[in-house]
Amino acid sequence: MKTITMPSFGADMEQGKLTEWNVKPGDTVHKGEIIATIETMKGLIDMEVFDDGVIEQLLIEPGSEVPVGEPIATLRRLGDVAVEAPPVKAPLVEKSATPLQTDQAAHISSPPPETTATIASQPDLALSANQGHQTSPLISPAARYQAELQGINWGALPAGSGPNGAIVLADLERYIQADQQQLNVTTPTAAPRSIEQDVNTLKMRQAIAAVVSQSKREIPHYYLSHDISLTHALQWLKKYNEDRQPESRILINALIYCAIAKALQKFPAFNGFYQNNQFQPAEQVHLGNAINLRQGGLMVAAIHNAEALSPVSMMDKLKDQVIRAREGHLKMSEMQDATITISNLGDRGSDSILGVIFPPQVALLGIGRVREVAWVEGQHIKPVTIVSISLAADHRVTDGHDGARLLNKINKLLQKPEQLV
Amino acid sequence: MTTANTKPHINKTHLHFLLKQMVRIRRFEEKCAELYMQEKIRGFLHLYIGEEAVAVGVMKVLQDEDAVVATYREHGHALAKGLSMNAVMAEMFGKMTGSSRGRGGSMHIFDASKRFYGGNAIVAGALPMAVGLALADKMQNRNRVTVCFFGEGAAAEGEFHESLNLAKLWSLPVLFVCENNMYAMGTALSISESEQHIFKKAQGYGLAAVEVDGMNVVDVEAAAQKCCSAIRQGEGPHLIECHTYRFRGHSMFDTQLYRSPDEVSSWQQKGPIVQLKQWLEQNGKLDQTEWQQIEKEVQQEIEEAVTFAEQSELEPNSALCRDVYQESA
Amino acid sequence: MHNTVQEQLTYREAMREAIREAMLHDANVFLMGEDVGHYGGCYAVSKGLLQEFGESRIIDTPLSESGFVGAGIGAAMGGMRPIVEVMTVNFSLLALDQIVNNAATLRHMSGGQISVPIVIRMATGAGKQLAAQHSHSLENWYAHVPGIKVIAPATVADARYMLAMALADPDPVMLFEHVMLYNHKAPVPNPTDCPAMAQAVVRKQGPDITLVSYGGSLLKALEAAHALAEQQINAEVIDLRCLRPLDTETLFASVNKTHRLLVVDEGWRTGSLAGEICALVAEHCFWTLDAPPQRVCSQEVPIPYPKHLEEAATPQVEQIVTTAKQIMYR
Amino acid sequence: MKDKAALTHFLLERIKAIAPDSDTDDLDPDEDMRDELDLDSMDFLRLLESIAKQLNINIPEMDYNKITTLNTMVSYLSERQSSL
Repeated sequence: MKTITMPSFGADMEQGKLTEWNVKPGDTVHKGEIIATIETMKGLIDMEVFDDGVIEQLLIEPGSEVPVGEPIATLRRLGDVAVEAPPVKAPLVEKSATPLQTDQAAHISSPPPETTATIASQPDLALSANQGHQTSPLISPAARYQAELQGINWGALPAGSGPNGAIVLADLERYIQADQQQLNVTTPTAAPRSIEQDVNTLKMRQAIAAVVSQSKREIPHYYLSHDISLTHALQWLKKYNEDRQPESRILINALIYCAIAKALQKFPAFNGFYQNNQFQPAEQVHLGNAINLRQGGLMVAAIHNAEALSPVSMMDKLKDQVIRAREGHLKMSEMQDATITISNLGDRGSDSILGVIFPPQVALLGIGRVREVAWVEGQHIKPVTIVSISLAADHRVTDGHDGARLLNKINKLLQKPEQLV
Repeated sequence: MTTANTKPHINKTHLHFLLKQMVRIRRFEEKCAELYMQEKIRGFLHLYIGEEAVAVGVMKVLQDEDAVVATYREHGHALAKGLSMNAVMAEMFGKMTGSSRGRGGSMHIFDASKRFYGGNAIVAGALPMAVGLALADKMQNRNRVTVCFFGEGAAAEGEFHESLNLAKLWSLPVLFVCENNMYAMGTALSISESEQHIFKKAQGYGLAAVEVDGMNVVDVEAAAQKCCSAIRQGEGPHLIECHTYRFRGHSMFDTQLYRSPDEVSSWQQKGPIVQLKQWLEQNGKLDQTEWQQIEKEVQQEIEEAVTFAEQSELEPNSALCRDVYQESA
Repeated sequence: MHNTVQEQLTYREAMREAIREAMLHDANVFLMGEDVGHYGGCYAVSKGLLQEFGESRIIDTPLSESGFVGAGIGAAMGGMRPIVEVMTVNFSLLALDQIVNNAATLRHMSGGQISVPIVIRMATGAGKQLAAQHSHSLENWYAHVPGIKVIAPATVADARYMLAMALADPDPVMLFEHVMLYNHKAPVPNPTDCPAMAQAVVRKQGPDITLVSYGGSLLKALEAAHALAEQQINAEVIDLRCLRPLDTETLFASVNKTHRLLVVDEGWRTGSLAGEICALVAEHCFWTLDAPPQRVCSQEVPIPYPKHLEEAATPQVEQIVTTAKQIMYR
Repeated sequence: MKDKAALTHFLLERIKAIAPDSDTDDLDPDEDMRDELDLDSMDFLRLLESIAKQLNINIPEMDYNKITTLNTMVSYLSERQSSL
């Protein structure tokens, strides 16, 4: 028997809300199958199962929000002996819980009643949500409840207008409104945004804020940048794409990613995790692809074993991942275990990017805009399409010299695209 | 006052009835004491042993529709008023079949159908209630008597005085029966009252009040007959002070430091049962067979009551809060 | 003239009308108490009733609170529907034994056999400079006791129609009349102006803060709500009406809406009904509270005689407004 | 689908599907479409995939510079369709 627990999709995730079960007790499942959808600060994530087996019990109901590590289901793996089921945890809805008034529920994003009841009847759960903050701000129960309900990290909110700076409902509403206005200014959109969208954006901003703050606090970054001519790569690409339907074409990104993955294989000091004052290199290269979400924010999804991928498979992965990320259907394994992150501003961004490392990783590679420059080659100046690839790396693990060698290696690989295949 | 109703009709059957009633109460309570030791009965258990003549004598002259309001020493009154021994015993056991559904225990035996209104454990607290019951009868033109039993200790409470005054003021059909057993728990009447004749206090409020030998069931019955008759004639409240004695402690946990064993044994010698039994034997109205028959029948009734109580169900916890208010439909 | 001026009724007259109506409606109803007959009632509620119904049904009692309250209990057990008037709540303490040990317990103690359908009326509260033995608000003591019901009509309509509900109730009902309400006037009410006995009523709706009150404090709470409205605080005012059983449904619904609670109660703060309401709200509405529940109660002092001190000792409008603003963080 | 209006409608629909929150209502048909709508190369490729599948028109990379605005893309597609 195996207990399936609320997964952690990141070090900064403390709880998750089960929005949907895709299985029921008695269902046979296979490794990798999606068994549930989990809502996190970062959005909806599909949860996969890691063993073949039969679902014995579902321990929580959709709508329940539970801390990471809390059992949510049990699985009888192949070979496990069926045991008598322990008593099912009583439904999380308690009679004593006072349902919110409907008029109140209406202006939030219609939470399922179970959620309301669960939080109301499990103060410990709500408490645990912000344990990480050593100096939690004062917050009224109502504001806190609303914050929890909307997934807002109230621990990170500024002082409110209540006594001793306590955050009260009015502060929370102002905060959400302000955030909404800001979003409306920066992303001109036709349709009025739903509160739910705002809340998701808010959640994501908070997650990003937490991660980058921690990174900049703890990691001594150093930065290098290298302009790389794409002449050869583009020539190869042009030829490759020439006779192909759009669905089979490859974008330059796929080549660059392949080059990076292969280069990292040679420089493992940039690929791995720094934890407990120690660097542990990873055996495979799981490229974390920072995907810009159209509605704002970004997600990092890993491309597993990237060093082994051809440009074609790399392209397939990238395409699939972007589409799923924008629909909120990434798998949790993709979210969890990137060994290095690539931040790609795309072909329409700035010339280069000096990024922030995503802990516990030790490096981040930034890909700038693919652009035309005046390029000196020998005694000549000629127009050349280049890309600036930059490196932000953890000085505790590597030095600038190592970084320069990594970038050089990427450059060399991109000059011989045919070898990437 | 008509003479026809003032004297009890003394014959063998009548006296055997009185004797048996007193034996029922005595043996029942002896069994209760035993069951108390075995922890089958808990709470306070106040035994009436020694005072049976009062309840039995008074109750003999009552009719079914007359009301009785008693104290926490009320097992005898309940049995004499006609409550079944089964219901009273089951109440002691706290069972659902008890006269108060087990909610009252020894001190709160009720039976509205028998017009037996407790089982009241606040000294003198039930006197105003008895006045009210009589007031209702008067207002509704019902010719009924409400009998209110209380100990001499109640005479020190304000409610005693308020009640006697109201009853007389409004000329209500109440018979107050003071069971003067000389001790309010352990406090002797002599050290608690300036006027130790309770009936005189009643006379002060204008009530017709008498004192009788409370150990003599025939005397008690005669006095009660006379008073009730007058009350039914519309002559207002009466009071009888019965001089009696409890042979056992106030409750089960009483070391009786306040009285001497000699005093107890001297009263025991003139106990109500022994007194009547001796008189009957001496006058050839009770033989050994008849006595044994009484004892046997009583024993059987008690055994049945214990079995009934033992076998009855306890109220489930889920029903805890019933009967706080009338259940809404 | 009848066309232009709507007919008015005082609280006192409404209560008298209620008693009259009950007596006319049911021959088993009678009124007894100190000075209810020849004197016409200490607060003149029963004035004229002796002449109308006679001494057999309007009964002057001696000063024997325990005796006549107990007699009322006995009469109720005997099939009557007594209305027992105790002059003030302070005097009712002399009948506490009858009310708490008998009226409240008899049904349960007898396993459900005995009903005590009595109504015990009494004046309560401060405001008439009657000092420390005639001014207290001890309703909460009775509301503590299972087996009795406690009501506090605060409006003319409730004074007019709640008595009939109390008399129809099979259980003992304590009815509290705040002394400052007797002269309060309102248009002659209809029975429809008076909802069920145990139902709390929202006297004024508002989204910002819930003011809970009853009896003599209701008018103060309403006045405070109007003052608050001028400062853009729109308070909801709940009249509890029935202190036992409490209509928690109405209470919680309001607090869940406004997220803020202020209880106005003329009882002393320590161990008050206001404290009970705050506790209930803390237990059941914790996650909707945006501010700590607060109370405006009487100061911890026997009510003093001088007017200024009496006012200082009891809840006043200004204090309610100030406290409400604090709760609003304003 | 030879009607230019229908083509325009089709394209905007597809763009909406690929980039749901892009503000196609305010799109200037003569401005660079990818700039206006913030379409990256992946989005653009997906648009071309749709066109290939639904209109059966394969736009080669060498023609990318002919389809930078909505109007030019519509014209381009219209021509290609008529030449089919």
